[in-house]
Amino acid sequence: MEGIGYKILGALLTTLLAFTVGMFYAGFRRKIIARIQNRVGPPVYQNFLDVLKLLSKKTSVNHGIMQHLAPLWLITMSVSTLMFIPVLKDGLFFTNLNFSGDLIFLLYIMVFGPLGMALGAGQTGNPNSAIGVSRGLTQMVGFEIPWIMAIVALMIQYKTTSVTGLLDIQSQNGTWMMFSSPLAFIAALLAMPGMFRYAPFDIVGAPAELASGPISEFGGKYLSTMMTSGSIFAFVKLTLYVDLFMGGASNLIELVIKTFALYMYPVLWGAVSPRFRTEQAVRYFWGWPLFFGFAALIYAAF
Amino acid sequence: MSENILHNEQKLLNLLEKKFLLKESRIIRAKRVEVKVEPKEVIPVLLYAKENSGYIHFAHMSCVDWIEDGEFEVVYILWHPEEKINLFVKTRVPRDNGSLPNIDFIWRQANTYEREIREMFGLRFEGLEGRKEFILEDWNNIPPMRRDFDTEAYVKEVFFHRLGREDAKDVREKIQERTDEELPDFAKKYSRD
Amino acid sequence: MSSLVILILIIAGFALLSYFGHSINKTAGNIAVFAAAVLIPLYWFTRVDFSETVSFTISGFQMELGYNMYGKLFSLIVMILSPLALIYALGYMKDSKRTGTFYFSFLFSILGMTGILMSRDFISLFIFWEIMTWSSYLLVIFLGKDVEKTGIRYMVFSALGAYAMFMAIVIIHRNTGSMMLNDYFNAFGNFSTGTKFLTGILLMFGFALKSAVMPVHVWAPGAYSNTPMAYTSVFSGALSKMGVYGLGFVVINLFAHANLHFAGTILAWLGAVTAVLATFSAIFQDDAKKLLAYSSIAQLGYIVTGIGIGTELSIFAGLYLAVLHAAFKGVLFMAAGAVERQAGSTDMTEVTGLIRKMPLTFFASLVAIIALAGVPPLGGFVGKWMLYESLINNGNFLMVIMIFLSSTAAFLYSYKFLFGLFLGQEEPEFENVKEASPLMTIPMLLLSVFLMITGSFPGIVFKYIAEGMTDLGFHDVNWQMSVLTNAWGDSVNLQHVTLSIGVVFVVFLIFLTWKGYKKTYYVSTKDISSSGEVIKPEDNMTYSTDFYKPFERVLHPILKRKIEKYYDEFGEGIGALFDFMRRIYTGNGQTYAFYVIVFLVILLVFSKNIFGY
Amino acid sequence: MYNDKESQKIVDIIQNFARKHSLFVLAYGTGCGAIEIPPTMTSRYDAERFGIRGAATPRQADVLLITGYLATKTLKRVIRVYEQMQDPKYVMGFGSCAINGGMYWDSYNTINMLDKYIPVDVYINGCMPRPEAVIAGFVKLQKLIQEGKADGWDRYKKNLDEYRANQKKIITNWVMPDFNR
Repeated sequence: MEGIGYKILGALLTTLLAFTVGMFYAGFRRKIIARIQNRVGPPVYQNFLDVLKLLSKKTSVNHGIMQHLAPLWLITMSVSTLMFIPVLKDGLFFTNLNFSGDLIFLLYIMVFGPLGMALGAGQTGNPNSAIGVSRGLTQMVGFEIPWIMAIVALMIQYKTTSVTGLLDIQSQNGTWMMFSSPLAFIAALLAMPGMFRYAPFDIVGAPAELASGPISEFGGKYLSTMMTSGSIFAFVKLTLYVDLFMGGASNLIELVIKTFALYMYPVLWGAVSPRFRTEQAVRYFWGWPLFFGFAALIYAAF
Repeated sequence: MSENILHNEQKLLNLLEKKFLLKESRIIRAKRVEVKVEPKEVIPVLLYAKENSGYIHFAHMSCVDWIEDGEFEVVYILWHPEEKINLFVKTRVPRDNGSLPNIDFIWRQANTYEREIREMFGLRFEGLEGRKEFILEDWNNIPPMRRDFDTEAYVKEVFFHRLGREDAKDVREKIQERTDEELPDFAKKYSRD
Repeated sequence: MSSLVILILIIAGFALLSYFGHSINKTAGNIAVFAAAVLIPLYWFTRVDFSETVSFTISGFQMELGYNMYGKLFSLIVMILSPLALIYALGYMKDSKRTGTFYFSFLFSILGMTGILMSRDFISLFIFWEIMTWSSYLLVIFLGKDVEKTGIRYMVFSALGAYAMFMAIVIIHRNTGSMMLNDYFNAFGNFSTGTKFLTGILLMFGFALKSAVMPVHVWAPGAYSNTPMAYTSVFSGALSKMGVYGLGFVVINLFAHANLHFAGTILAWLGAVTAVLATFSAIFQDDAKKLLAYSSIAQLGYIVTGIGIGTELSIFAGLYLAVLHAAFKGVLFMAAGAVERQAGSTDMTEVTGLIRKMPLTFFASLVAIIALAGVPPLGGFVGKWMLYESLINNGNFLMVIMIFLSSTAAFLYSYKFLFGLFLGQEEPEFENVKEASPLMTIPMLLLSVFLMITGSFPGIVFKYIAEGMTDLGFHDVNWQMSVLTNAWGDSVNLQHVTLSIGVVFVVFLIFLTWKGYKKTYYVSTKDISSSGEVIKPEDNMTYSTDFYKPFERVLHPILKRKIEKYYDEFGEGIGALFDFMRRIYTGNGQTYAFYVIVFLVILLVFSKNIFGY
Repeated sequence: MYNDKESQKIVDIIQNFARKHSLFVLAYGTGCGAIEIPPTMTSRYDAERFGIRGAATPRQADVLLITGYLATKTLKRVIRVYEQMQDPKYVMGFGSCAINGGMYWDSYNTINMLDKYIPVDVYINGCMPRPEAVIAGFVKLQKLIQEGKADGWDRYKKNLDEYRANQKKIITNWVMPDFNR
């Protein structure tokens, strides 16, 4: 029974960690973009205040059960995905359930949230939401392909499909996969900004065109749950990349350094970019990223 | 002003005078020509100006309420892009039950002006299409741009007024009342005294 | 008498009973149908002896009926889906005319499928195959819509398939002197290379046609969407699986045993291409029925890919997907039918916002769509996972990418289906739409419960698949109740998945619902933030026309033209190619049968001259 | 409860602190004041350092900025937007036009006193107020929120009948959805 207690405590701690780190990263992002634009910018803890404020809103409005459930699907996806990702290589608390999932499973569970979100956005009846969903799903088809190619290349090269297995291989070989299979890393890296939906790939929620798209009817506690989920999910994605390509992390400081370094890439790209149109974004993903994906597959297979 | 400069203007006037029965016509100044016509002559004059004289640009259309004469004066302003001349075609219709022909088949943008005039003055245009409600929403008073519409009374009746504005005097008078107050230093250089 | 013969007689009896019942009185007919829906599976589950074989000889041809475990697996699909569809049909066909013919054909197609799955020889297989084809043809033209195009096309393609099969059968008979399936499989290794290919490819053509694989799928979208929806769930769910059944034993028994893997690989590639192209077509459909029809083709593509690859895990995945596809596509076609019946249309640009009017239908479709999309924790994920892992283990990386592309793009049409019919603004036009009758919703809900259970306990299906695979030569297939394992030993524990998702879901559900419970307001879908503009009830703000325009623009430079057009023209081309056949085929069954017999005679007489045996 | 600081509970203090430092602004761009918002938000004046950021839709917003004169036709939309916002919500009126009609005081279609139609928490005077003044207004609003005095949303609900009467005086054809919180 003690094992289960530890597991639950570990799961809670992991969630809390992901939330905190994700929130601070989002705060840093705002700060960095502000500095790039020669502004002071909000304090780094600003996103905590935003979430708290939204949570303390006295009313919230929904258009039906699917909208009520949409943030729930999102956060369920984020937290469950977190449960199946090894946050630290050999921590007691942070292993969670990662022994019972693998990469394909992670790919699919990551879609669970956006699909629910899309259903909720659809129920609001706001045309902007539906347009945003249509764009978002189209963009997803774009970036998933190179990203999946990179992952399949890793799986074929190292003959394992589990994240833990890939981590073990990296610690056995003593090298990171970004060096041992660089082509896959490049493909995955090029696909990454699409996953984060920062500029130039912020076509889903484009505030100036779509009035923030799918989330345009969500406010109060719904929006705060979504922001929470978003920050957890950012951490999840970064951790997954670190686990796959950068050899994981054996303590929290290493994890924070690696994820932050990785996080800077979409953030800095986004800070100086305008917005793509949807078809431009997909064409981008089906250009060089796809080429590197193919190259990685061929490199892995032969 | 030599005759030479007004050559184009004079040529236009001559043409129009020859072809149409104008009530009045004059050259206001260089680049400004004014003709006054009967309502039924409006379409021929405008068509002639557009097709034959090169006044292809429909610049504006406006309406003046001559309540003393019991008439509306509608002004069509045309523009000749090469000769750079404005042609003012003016016509007068009775305020009550007057109507003008619709000219949006000549220039499509005239439709917008006509709908605005219809709404703001209550002047009828024969055969004008489009929704009755254009700029105003749910307006059930007399058309607001007519001079018999008492704006101030309407405003006083419908809207609230913040105290301090009740006299509605010119701001300068208010300032005048305060001349004995000490002005701050930075304001002194803008002072009229 | 043997239980197998009794089963067939029972089904035939019920078919006649419901036909005559309906010609007397609708109620009597409905009772007969309901009895059929209850008694046939009851008899099958309790009384049928699966080890029994019946053999008899008709004019020199030996025929044999008997179940093997592989056939039993597919019978399970038929015996579970068809009764539910029958019960659904009671609600769906309540106000229509000629119901007698409908139920007669329906039950006869069940008879055909049951017969196919218990045939141990080619003659009875062929007979039952034709019974199935005819009865389904009658249902395709039942509504009288678009008979010229879809009906004739279905007939022509079915006839082609039948010819191909028949030719194969004749050649096999020439070579082995026996009509038994097993004799053929055993003798296959000794055939000459030409015969191997000829028989194999002809059989594969016949079966692939029913499972709508890429070059010969043209009949499917029209036929699926023109049939009454009550039958389409069976048509797409079970009847197309007969093709998969055939492909399964052809590919595995022949090619795997005779080391002709590349033929299977070609089949797998065809499946993958089918999946991608059909998915792209499905995305741009505006009619929900057409969308589902294309989606069926795509899903059958996955199944064919799995079977074509021919490894243990991939066949397992293919068969599992076949079972699951029957369930979720059954639900979806039923839901589309329910919407069609209640709201009058399935055009997704017209129908919007039925979620509050038809919550049960929505729930069932939601579950089915999640299963279709392969998102955990529902059953569809299991099949997708096994398929991917088998492809990756096998090193077929290009095929993995194609399948991935197809199933990622499948999210687009999955969402479009739900959004188009159930979400969006609620219109006064559909104010009075009511939930479908319990006769229609209960089958849907039962199937969706099945889908939910398979998400955490897929073992209940694995059991039958593992049994069935022993007949295909895979002994000791490993399966566990809720753990998936691939060839490299990586695994997914589904109970952990379901548990963690469930716990997180419930925790946050409580948090979100309880937090400020009294302050959460419901507002109508007309109350949206639209720059302060007040939306009138009759204004429809739903964005449903050209829903995936961005995606269309993306694909434009790749395909240079609209995909529907491409498909249409492809279909037109095929149609024109067989235009002369329309003159030969009058479109009724008798001439068709006559031609088949003539063809049979010609083949038997001249086969030596033609093939040189 | 919100009358004086002493009676605030600890929860309220925390909530008000968060609300004060996180103002999502919906700029309803009427009149000339809309052009003052971009410089306020961007590099020169950088309102984001106070936690002020733009929101695209009323559902997410806290503060409604009325940036200039309001025509009667626009007022209808503003009321709609205001009612779509989620409590607690604040309104800031910009410039003399929002305060007393400004230079449009005697126009037949421009309202003169915004606070008769929706509750205004902070007015910023000027014609137009410069970004410094706007920021000063935000700071004032933050102070009011901290003290729990920015209770316009509460007043609106309590005096809904009065506000409705004023609104219906102008908007003769009243076809808005109900506001029943």
